[in-house]
Amino acid sequence: MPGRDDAGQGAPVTVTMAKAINMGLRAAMEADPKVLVMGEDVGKLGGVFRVTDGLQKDFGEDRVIDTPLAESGILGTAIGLALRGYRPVCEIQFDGFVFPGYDQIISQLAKMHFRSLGKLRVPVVVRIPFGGGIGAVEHHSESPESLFVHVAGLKVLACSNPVDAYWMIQQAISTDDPVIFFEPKRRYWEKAVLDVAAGPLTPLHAAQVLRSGDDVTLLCWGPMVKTCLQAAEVAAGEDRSLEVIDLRTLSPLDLPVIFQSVRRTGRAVVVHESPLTVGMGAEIAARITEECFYSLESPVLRVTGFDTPYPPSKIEEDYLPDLDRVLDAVDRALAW
Amino acid sequence: MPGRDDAGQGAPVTVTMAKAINMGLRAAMEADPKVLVMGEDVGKLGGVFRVTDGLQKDFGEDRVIDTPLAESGILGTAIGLALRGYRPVCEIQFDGFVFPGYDQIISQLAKMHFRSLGKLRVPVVVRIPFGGGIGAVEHHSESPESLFVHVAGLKVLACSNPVDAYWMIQQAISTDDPVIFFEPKRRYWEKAVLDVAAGPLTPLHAAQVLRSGDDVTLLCWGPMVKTCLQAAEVAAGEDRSLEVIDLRTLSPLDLPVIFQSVRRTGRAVVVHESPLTVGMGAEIAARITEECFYSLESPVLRVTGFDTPYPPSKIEEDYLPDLDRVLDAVDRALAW
Amino acid sequence: MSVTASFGGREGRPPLVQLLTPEGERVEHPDFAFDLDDEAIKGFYRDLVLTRRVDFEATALQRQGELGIWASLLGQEAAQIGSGRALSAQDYAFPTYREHGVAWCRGVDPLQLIGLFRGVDQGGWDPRESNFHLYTIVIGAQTLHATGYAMGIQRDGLVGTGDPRRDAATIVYFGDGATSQGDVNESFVFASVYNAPVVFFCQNNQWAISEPIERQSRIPLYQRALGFGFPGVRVDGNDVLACYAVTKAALQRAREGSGPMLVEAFTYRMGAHTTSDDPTRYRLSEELEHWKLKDPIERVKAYLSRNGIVDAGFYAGVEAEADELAARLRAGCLSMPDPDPLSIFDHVYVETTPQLRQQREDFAGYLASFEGAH
Amino acid sequence: MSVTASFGGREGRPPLVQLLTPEGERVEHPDFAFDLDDEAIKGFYRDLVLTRRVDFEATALQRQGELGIWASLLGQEAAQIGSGRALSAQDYAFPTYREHGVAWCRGVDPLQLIGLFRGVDQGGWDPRESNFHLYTIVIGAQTLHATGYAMGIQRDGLVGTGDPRRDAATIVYFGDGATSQGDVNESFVFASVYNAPVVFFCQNNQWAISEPIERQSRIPLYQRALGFGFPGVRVDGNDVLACYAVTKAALQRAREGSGPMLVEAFTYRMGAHTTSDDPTRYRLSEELEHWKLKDPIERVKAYLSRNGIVDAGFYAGVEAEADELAARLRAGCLSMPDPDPLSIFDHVYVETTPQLRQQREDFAGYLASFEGAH
Ligand SMILES: Cc1ncc(C[n+]2csc(CCOP(=O)(O)OP(=O)(O)O)c2C)c(N)n1
Ligand SMILES: Cc1ncc(C[n+]2csc(CCOP(=O)(O)OP(=O)(O)O)c2C)c(N)n1
Ligand SMILES: [Mg+2]
Ligand SMILES: [Mg+2]
Repeated sequence: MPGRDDAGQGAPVTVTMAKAINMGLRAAMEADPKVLVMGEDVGKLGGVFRVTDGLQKDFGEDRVIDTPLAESGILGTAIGLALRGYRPVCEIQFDGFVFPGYDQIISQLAKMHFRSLGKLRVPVVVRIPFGGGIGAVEHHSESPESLFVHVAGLKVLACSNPVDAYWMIQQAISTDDPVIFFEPKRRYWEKAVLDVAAGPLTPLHAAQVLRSGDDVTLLCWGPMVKTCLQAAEVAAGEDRSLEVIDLRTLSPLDLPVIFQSVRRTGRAVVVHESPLTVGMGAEIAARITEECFYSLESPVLRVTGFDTPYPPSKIEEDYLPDLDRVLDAVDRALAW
Repeated sequence: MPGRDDAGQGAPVTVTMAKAINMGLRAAMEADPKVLVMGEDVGKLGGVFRVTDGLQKDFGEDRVIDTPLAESGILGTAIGLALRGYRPVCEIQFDGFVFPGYDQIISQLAKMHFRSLGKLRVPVVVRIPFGGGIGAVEHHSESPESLFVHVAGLKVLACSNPVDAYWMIQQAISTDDPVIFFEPKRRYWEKAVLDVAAGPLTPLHAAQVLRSGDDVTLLCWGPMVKTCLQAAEVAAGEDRSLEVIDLRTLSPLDLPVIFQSVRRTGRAVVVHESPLTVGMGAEIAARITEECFYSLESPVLRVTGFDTPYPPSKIEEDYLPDLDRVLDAVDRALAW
Repeated sequence: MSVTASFGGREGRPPLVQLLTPEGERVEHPDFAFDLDDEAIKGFYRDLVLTRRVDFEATALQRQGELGIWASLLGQEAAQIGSGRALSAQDYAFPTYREHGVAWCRGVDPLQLIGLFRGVDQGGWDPRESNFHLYTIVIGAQTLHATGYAMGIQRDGLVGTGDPRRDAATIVYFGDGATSQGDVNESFVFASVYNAPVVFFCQNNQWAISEPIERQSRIPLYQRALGFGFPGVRVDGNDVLACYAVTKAALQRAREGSGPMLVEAFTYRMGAHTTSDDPTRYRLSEELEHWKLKDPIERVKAYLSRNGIVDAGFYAGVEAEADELAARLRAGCLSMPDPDPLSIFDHVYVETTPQLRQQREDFAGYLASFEGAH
Repeated sequence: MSVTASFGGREGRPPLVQLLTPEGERVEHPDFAFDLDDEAIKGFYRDLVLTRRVDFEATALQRQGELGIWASLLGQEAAQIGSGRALSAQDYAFPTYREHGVAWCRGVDPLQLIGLFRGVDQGGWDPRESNFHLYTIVIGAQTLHATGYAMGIQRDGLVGTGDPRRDAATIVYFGDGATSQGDVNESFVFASVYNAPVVFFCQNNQWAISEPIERQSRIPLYQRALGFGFPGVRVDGNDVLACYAVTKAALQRAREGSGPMLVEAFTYRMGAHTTSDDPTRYRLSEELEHWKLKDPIERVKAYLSRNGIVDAGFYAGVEAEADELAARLRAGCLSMPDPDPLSIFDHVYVETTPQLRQQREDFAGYLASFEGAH
């Protein structure tokens, strides 16, 4: 299972998230010859983020496929390959470029199993580097997760750290349902110690309490996890005890973990990069309110991107939720 | 302004919603030579729902354009036409077929004005017959409104009756922002008396209280308005006073009207056909909870389609929210 | 056989591969030969007649309110039976919503098709058994699935092995209107670049609902393939022998590793687009009269009769079989149970989610609450 | 001029329109002639050099951390200047993200391009003034905009009037990779079906990031047009004279009402895809060495020098102008103010919404709260 170059046989290694996903892909490809990697520039280049680095060299062009520049084509042929028994892992180069292939995801990938009364399976994983914070130009910093979570038939994940990423990508690939796999691109270069021998600590569709606290629950995923952990750290200095939950799985949501926390804290703040309106925060807030109505001391607050396109990179930092905006919401929740 | 064939000069006429939209399109085309209608089968056939009936005969093939069978092409060329000063009204044949053109809507239509720092305008209207209830096969019964409301730069409307439809389509066409215009297809044949001389009673981005009540606020749009009005009628017989608000505008939402009502009733039920998770109901619930926290006697409840694809038509009635499910939610809200 | 891009001659009238004239005369073509005997043609005749009868019966059922809608294949039987019969067992076919004739060839019970249009399911047959995919309604989407599936066949090492029982290909059906979709053109790119064993079978029935072919292309559609670097050929879509021969050649070529080919079956939609459609709004009845003279079944009948291959008893036998089939379909349709409402929640996922399980339970409870009320 | 589908001869080596050899020799072509004088060529030289200098300076600024990214046009100057100079004032151009040379021809201040890549805006120029659309980053999307715009020109009655100051066309730029996108192929369908006055200008620089042209097509790209029923031609994309002549002919044809045409400018991306890219990972340096011999600027210089059209002073003058331009760009870039954070909320809509106004106010208040804290 473990990636062979760097991880050796089980020795813990310090890796970036990009490398961890690379190792996860490698492990999945070694474990199952039906696993394919496909997308634009995933071959020799190893992807623009180098997540597929070296895979074509080792697994060949038949398993690591540089595709024509056409997202609908990538996803549509991946569905065909899946129908033939393969397990394609498609890379979408940047979040903003998934939309030319949206139809194949929404109307085909998500519905094929249902349409066939369960006879057909299309275990396709769609990897999408997402979110802002890398100073990129337009379309390179989108957070479209709610556009997928709304769609029945898809499972949606977002990793936030190298260790999770390594395991989650493998778990996603072995899932028989289609999975949209969001990778927070500005965290690609964050490092952690990965012990592949330790095995996955967390089941796939489980949220994880990364920091316990009593006053307010912070709910986050992907790039915002680090932000929230930092906020909790700062808050601790001001004698505020924040619980930080990394949702990890956006569809399905791990609601019991969320409810349990909020019932205790009585206050929740959801933090995400994508625009406020009909974002994931809305769903989470609505669910919490329905389920924990009498436990709530304040409405669930949302710290999100604005209801605007991602702005040019020079003012992107103003768009992206940061530590201060999270703390501001925490203050508001506590003062309600 | 009024459609000439049937409406004469201002005499009130009984029309179906399909006819009312047809008249609205005609009026807009007469008022402004830059208005174009384009889509699949909109010419001689008059569209599969006959909404564009007779327009090509009267305005010619240059203004009522039968397009090649390609939704991205329709929307992309509409953007180009808008850049050249035209006001294209695109018909998407069925809700499920908008997705091949989703990218042009999300990444181009919605963002062109922003991207150009306000210099470019793309006043394109995208008409989408939406929702179930006509016994159709797959992809002909989708309710994708939240996939558009989430996207900054678009305005999103849903009409529910012939009179509104007549005015709203004209207001949408004269709007300089891109508009996604949802038409509830199972209400196309419902009739009402339209008095074109009366003028639009309601501004475009305003919700409308269709029935006043004190106990629970029902929030709905498009096809669900009739359902909710019926529910309110039945409830009245059981001494329950329901307020029914037709939202009409989904982006932006007319929040003051919603808040005002819920502050009074203390209870709200949002009703929509599309799946629950990250649907419009989530957003409306989250907003109400944030704004009316201390007025709420119960959490905002949601009566929606399930988190599944639209099922085959023989069991579609089970999927669609109906009067009983609305009343069931009202009971739950009151019993909270 | 030599199938080359030269079929795509661009000057003058587009060449049309024909092996059986509307009058029922066998003709030769330099590149494509019909390699079966008269027994096979009798079989085709039976296929054509039974398929048409399925179509008639389904249309009648729709008129009587038993189906939500029906998409008739009237006029396109030869294109579908000819191509469908050219498939090997191991080939995989991807249809649109109109391929009832191909379904027939693949052994799918027509009752399954009726079930779909009745609204009891979205495709009840097992594509893995019949190697016939579910109907795809979003125009063009299936062309990419077929291409991907063909790429899978390549990866399975089942192209060019020389073993005719192993080498496989896919065939994908689509209409003239579909050629305008991005997906179809992307599938041409992928198939060409990877040299995938896929046959693109376009039934140009000259209409996309109300839009004539001129709204999709200003040149014959088979020439589209030239722009992507693989051959295209136009075949008389009302000639079951030619459709068989050309498709077989194209499949053979694909299985051998020579890559994709576009077959344009030039035919005519003799009926409405679907039972919801009203073609009198947009086309002249003369056009239909003209095409009636080219009826795909009549010409086979003429061939069989003229050459004394069959007697009246044969026709009567097929007719009786058709009557029996129609009766079975009608009875089957009328006795088809509605699905269980709770099946809405089945198969959304291979592994369902807690939320969905909850929704199912809640809805079950809700439904049960009414039973008490009875 | 006769531009026919015959340019798309499918046998043998694809024909390449060339009017100036890499050695700087003028050559003739039966179908395309360069109709300007040496003064114009001097102007082209200046354009080429200044454009390259813009590119160098921007690349340097990026290396120094002043730009987020830069997409270099190195090697593609002739394709862009040749085609850009062929445009009439009333024509409208739709670029990708790499058309700095076309922008130059359209009078867009290069500082505006630098602003975009610096991240201060997403396109600061006014397309209505320059008839040069904003850069489009989603591959291929703009081909449909150009086609729609051309359909608008048709509706304005500005095709085939015979008045060269009124007749108009659009030109749309895209890369070899883009030809695989559904949108590009759909634009071919629309343009062909409506006979829209649009020139499809494909700069085949032989790479789409790391993918060689073989991953997009197995035949020369100009032949794609044949599949859609309009002519395609391959021009030497490093020959500014040929690019000018062919584009001008194509535009003229479009303006006259003869419909779309595909121009494939066969060129080479001499630099990295963008400053974020590392081409050593996927291509051999020999390839680059080979293409250096075909440099688009060197051959114009050779022509001018060899024929004694200019003296050293001319080159020095252009060089000085380039230095000045570079200095201005650098200074302009460094002094470019960051946008106001609150501008995030501007121009989301023509008519903003109450919610957005509220978000803006809230954020303004939030920002102000920090000012107090200083
Ligand atoms: C993406 C998409 N857009 C629109 C439709 C609606 N629609 C169904 S069939 C059809 C016409 C198809 O014409 P063609 O491809 O020629 O096939 P035919 O029906 O003639 O067999 C249209 C527009 C659809 N199913 N999918
Ligand atoms: C729809 C879409 N997918 C992916 C990308 C990422 N991307 C940017 S440029 C590029 C390669 C483009 O190649 P080509 O069309 O040949 O143009 P070139 O950059 O060579 O000028 C890719 C894949 C994108 N911008 N848009
Ligand atoms: Mg057709
Ligand atoms: Mg390129």
